[in-house]
Amino acid sequence: MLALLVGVLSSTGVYLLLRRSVLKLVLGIIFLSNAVNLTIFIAAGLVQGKPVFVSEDAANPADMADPIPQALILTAIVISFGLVAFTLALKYKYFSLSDTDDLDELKELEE
Amino acid sequence: MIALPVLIPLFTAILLVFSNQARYQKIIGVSGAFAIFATSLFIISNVGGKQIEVLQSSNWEAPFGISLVVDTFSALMLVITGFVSFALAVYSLFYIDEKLITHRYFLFFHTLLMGVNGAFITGDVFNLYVWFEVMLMSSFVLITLGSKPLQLKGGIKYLTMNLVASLFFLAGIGILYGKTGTLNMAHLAVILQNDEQAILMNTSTMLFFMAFGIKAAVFPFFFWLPSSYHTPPVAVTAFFAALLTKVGVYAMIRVFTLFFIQDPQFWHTLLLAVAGLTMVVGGMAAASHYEIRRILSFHIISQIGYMIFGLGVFTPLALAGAIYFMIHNMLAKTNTFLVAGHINRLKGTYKLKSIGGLYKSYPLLGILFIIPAFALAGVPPLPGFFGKFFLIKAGFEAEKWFISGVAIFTGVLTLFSMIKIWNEAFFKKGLEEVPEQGLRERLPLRELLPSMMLGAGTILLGIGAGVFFDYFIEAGNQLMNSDQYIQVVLKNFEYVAN
Amino acid sequence: MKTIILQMALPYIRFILIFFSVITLFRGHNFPGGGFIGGLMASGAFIFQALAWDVNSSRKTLRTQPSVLIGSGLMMALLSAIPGILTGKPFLTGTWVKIPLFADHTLKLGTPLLFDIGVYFTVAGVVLMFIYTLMEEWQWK
Amino acid sequence: MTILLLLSFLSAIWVPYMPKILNKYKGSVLASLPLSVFILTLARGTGLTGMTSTSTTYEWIPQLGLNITWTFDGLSYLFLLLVSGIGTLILIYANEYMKHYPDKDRFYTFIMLFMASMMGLVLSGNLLVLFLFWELTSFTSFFLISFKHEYEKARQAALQSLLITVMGGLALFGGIILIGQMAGSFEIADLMEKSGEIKSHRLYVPALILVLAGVVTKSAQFPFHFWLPGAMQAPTPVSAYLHSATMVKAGIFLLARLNPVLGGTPQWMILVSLIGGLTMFIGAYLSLTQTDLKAILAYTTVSSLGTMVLLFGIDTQASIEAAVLFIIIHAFYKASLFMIAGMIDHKTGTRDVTLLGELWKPMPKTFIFASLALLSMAGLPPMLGFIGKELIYEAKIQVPDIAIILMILGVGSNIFMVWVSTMLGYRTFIEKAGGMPKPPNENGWRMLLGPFVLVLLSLFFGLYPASISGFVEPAISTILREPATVYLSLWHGFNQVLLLSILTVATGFSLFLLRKKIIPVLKKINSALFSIRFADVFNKLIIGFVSLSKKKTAVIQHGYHRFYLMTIFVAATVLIWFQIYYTRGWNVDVEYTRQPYYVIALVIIMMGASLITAIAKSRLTAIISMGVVGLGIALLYLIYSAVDLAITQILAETLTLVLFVLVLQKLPRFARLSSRKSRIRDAIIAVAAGSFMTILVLKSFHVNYNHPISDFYVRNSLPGGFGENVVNVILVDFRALDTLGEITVLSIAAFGVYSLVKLNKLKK
Repeated sequence: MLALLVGVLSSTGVYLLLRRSVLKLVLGIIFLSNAVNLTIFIAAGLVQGKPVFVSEDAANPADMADPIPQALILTAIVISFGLVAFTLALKYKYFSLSDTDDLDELKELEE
Repeated sequence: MIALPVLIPLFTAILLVFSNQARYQKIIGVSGAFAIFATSLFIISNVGGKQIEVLQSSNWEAPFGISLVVDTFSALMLVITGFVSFALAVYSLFYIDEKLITHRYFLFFHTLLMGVNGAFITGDVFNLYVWFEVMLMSSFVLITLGSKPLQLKGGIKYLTMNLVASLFFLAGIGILYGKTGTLNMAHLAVILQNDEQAILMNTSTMLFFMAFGIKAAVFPFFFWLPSSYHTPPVAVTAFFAALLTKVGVYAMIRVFTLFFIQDPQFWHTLLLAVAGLTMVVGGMAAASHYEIRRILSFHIISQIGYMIFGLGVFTPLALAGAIYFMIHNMLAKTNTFLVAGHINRLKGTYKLKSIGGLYKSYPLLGILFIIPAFALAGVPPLPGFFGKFFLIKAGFEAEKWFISGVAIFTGVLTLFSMIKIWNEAFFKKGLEEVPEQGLRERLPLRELLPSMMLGAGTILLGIGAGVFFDYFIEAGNQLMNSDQYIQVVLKNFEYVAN
Repeated sequence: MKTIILQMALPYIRFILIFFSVITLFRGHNFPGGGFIGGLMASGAFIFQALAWDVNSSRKTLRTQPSVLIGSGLMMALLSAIPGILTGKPFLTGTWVKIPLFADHTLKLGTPLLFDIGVYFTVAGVVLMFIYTLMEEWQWK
Repeated sequence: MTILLLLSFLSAIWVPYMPKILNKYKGSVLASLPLSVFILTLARGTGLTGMTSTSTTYEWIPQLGLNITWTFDGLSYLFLLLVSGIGTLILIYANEYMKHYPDKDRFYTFIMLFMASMMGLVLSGNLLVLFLFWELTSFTSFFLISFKHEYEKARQAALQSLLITVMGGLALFGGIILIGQMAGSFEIADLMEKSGEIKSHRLYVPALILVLAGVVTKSAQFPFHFWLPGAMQAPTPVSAYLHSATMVKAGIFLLARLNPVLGGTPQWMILVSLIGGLTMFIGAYLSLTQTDLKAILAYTTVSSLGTMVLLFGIDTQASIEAAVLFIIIHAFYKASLFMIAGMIDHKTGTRDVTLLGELWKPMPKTFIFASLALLSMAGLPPMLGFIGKELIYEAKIQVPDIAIILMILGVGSNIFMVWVSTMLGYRTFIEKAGGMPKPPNENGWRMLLGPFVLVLLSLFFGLYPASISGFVEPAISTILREPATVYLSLWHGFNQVLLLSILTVATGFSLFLLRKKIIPVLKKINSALFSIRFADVFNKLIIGFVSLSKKKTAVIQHGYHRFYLMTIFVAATVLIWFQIYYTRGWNVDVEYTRQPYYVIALVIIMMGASLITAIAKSRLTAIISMGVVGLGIALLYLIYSAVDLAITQILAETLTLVLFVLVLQKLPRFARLSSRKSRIRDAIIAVAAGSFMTILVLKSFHVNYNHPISDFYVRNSLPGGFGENVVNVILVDFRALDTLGEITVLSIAAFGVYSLVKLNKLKK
């Protein structure tokens, strides 16, 4: 079920990336990165309702969710936040200089 | 000690945050670059071609903490990166607008360097991802710094495709972790070597391959490179040309020698096929263009093919050749871009059709161009020749006739495109036009200094191939026998199978 | 966005957000929270102000440049790497000092905490820089 | 030897920095260098018998068998003498000839470089080093040919010759590596030992072909002969030196060097003699219709080179004797003829034979030297050329199987040679002039010295042939690998060979007399048969190749950003599916675990939201539904025990939304930009890509829940890291380095946005 969700999310992401609008491009990136984060999360195994907090007396790893993927995803989320922010600014700048949202406009420069 | 190549650029970058005067930016930027170079020399003298040095960051033993590992391969890459980036830092003093420098050009320069060095020394897959991101983020900024429309256009293409690569990489890491439960490269190697089901890893291998393939700009994935490299200031392009794709190649060599070693027949065939296509397609494209930076950009792609070729042949000599080729390429390719920058400064354009007569007026520039150009074309005794020699010898020994033949043939393409620049820009009679305003009449010697440094490095690498060869073959051997790497990294960890 | 209510409530919201962000920061080692979350919350305080009034007033309250925040945050993170080196261990090695407070409670101060504070400042600075830059751009036109 | 070589290289660099006083005499000063090499070589060669060889080895990359080995034996002795001797004369000649050229420093630099490379080439005892110098000669000659680089023609000719020789060079390179692989060494001495092994190796034929490709291109053999006439764009001293006496002989030298290693097999014989024979005939034939002095000489050079190759191909003792002798003969007369052509050009301002004439009056000395050299070229007594030609005929007669064909080709091309020599002499010196740009006068001694010495030597050796055997014998025995003695004389007695000679001369001469009738016919034939000139074909090939590449590049690098992305995704999808297919990895057994109903509901909502985003027409809808997805993911994290993650996700999501809103105000609405067709196509690609992600995730359910690392983290978090929140401890302690990198990324992004947005302020 969740696997399917990943599939749908990444399909959406890819589809959006292939559109001509730059804004959709940004949305596509967000979707794809969400999908990938979820992939990591699922691939490492799901454990319900057992957050990883240890106290001094009990530390039985078998009872807990795996903390590493969480840390990884946290890092990944933050990084992709930075990237998205930058992309947005780039997009904004691109628009304000060229007055277009159309990615096909990027072409003319390559001969 | 071996963490310094990462910490110094970070420290430099922090210092750059606090000052916003161009003068301080310049001083700090260049001296930081020099410090990195010096450190890398120190490191290689320690590693010395035999040892592998490891540092467990945060003092958590591998595979728990993040291990930083320097073997000969990494050390070599560090040194050359240090050298090239020092030269580039000096070059940037003259070739980057004051305005961009106040906008912290050097900050991004150093964070890029931090990412690259980090990627070279890390022994942890996720950490590698983080360094990739550091590198990418800096390169995104650098490519768009200056906000010219052209740059932004190139920047969007560059950014999207590299982001996709990162996401592939991240997904690959996730799945890899899900299966093995570790992120440490050495530990991964142990687990995957002992796992008879390791063939199932192939999917994440493929994800890694695609991710690094995009970064290294190999055949079906190279589009971003030629469509963006000609847009930023030439110092930035040179920097990218020297480092970015090579990091991709580095990562590919690292993972394919260390832990993705299952099903070699499939992978090596794939790598060789990709290598061949990359060489030829890049070479042909380079032959057909008339804009210097575009010729050079396509040419990078072609050369990447050689490195992948070395990896695909997969013998110590082939790997040594690939590494040697990488290093030579970093020196020479960067230098050709620098010369392109000089030309632009003199003529105000990169279009070959409107340049000419440079040889007559600037013979020294001609020499500076001809050294890296001939090195790339494989003229003995410059290093391109030896690189090809190692690779093709290895290819023949492994009886990969066809692909070796392709590699030989591509040499003609390379030569053709280089001579084209030479003939058009230097030999052709200059156009009798009144030079536009703002163009320089002459080049002061100090601006040529970085090119001279790189040129000298190129010659040294060629003439001294015998002296350095031990390092390269040692690097190749270390890569082929991952046991040493594993033992050093995991020395305090019981890595019994399962 | 410039509603009176928001403007009136602002000082309190700001105070609460910053207060909680600091709490989150220090609690982070044992409970959900930490530098990231704290930093994001702290920046939230100033974002609200920028929305309620304008960027300039928010900048005034901040008293310093976001870039300085980023720089010092990074510097702290980097500094936390040094004690490890000084004690002959690899960099970033956690070094802790225990300060007995009262009864059997002790305050444990360590380089990871410093590191986390660095993260806090950096994140706050970064977010503010994003927002300020874009908002100023928007106000200019 | 090494010192002298180094000195030559250094002198090349020294050229521009010579003291001003020497400016006028640079050539002569530099000539002292090859002269001393010449004398030294002579001195060293006195005791040389055929079988002695001395070598010195310096290690370079010993690990791969690359050593700098200098071998001094009969063959290198002979070639060294030629290179340095003629080099001396050429430099003196150039001193005068180049006087008025503006960039003569560059000329001297490159010619010294070339000379040094050539010496290195003939001295190399290691195939790789030999190759190194081989390539250097190609490149230095590129610069020499393109000396008048502002002329399109010179650049083109230079590029052409470079491309051809380098292509051959690369083939040779492959061949050398193959040979090295067969024998396990690149030392020529070792190779000779293992000659039998190499010849019976299965890679022998490919290696042979590759090496021959090198020889054929370098020595301008058919069908790659055309670069040589093109190379006449170079200043005359260059033509005289490179394209007659030295560089083109490098191929011949290599044949001689490798004869003991590769020669003696049927393949060698057939290939080499066939190429040589054809070239010999075609070169001679084509020289007939040329009118440019240098072009005539160039084609005869092609022919002579063909003869040498042929002789090495025949590979008998007699043929090798003939070949070695002919190398000397040819070097003598061709160098002097080129120098003479240069003088004529210099003095009259043209090289066109139809314009030249009656030069014997103003230039008597030149005339004498020229006619003697031409005699040698025609193979007439009393010159050395005669002896050479006799020997060649003799060698050909001895060939068992293909003697008749060879005789026809050989006699034919010699007839042409006689014909062209007479014609050349007649039209230049005796016939009535057609109108020369400048009135001619006699040349100075520096220019005359070269032809004088060479012709004199040729005459001397022709009259006293015994005196030359001291030079050729060592070379011949080195090639044959057994002591050889050569008996030479002008008069062989009345035999078959002499008969042939007489026949040749008679026919050649009568053809000359009939030339007025024959030449136009030939020209017609040529224009019918050879209307496609090889050089043009080659140029067209290059142009065609470039435009092909251009088209191909335009297809691949078309500039449409989204098609790049599409290619990447399609390639990725194909690769992944192929790979799953390849490893039969699709049978994933999914353990169907029942998810709680609220999870299912959440997932369905998120799917719906993401679809809405994909097809949304308004920006706000798209962004809001994206927000829904983001929050949904945060909830999922929360459900599956990731509290910190959930909070971070929510905050990051919120901030992203804020940023979106900020940016959005400045942006236009979505326009419907793409057609229905392209949307469907994209949707298919997207679904394909999404499906492989699903498969990946499904496959990853194969987890072994054995996570030693995270267990360690959980256990050590409190005792070692003093924290109860393991995720946080990981972030700031276990894997703090990651976090360090991450905040760096953030900071860069912040500064990046700042610079990006602020910089245009300055612009606008």
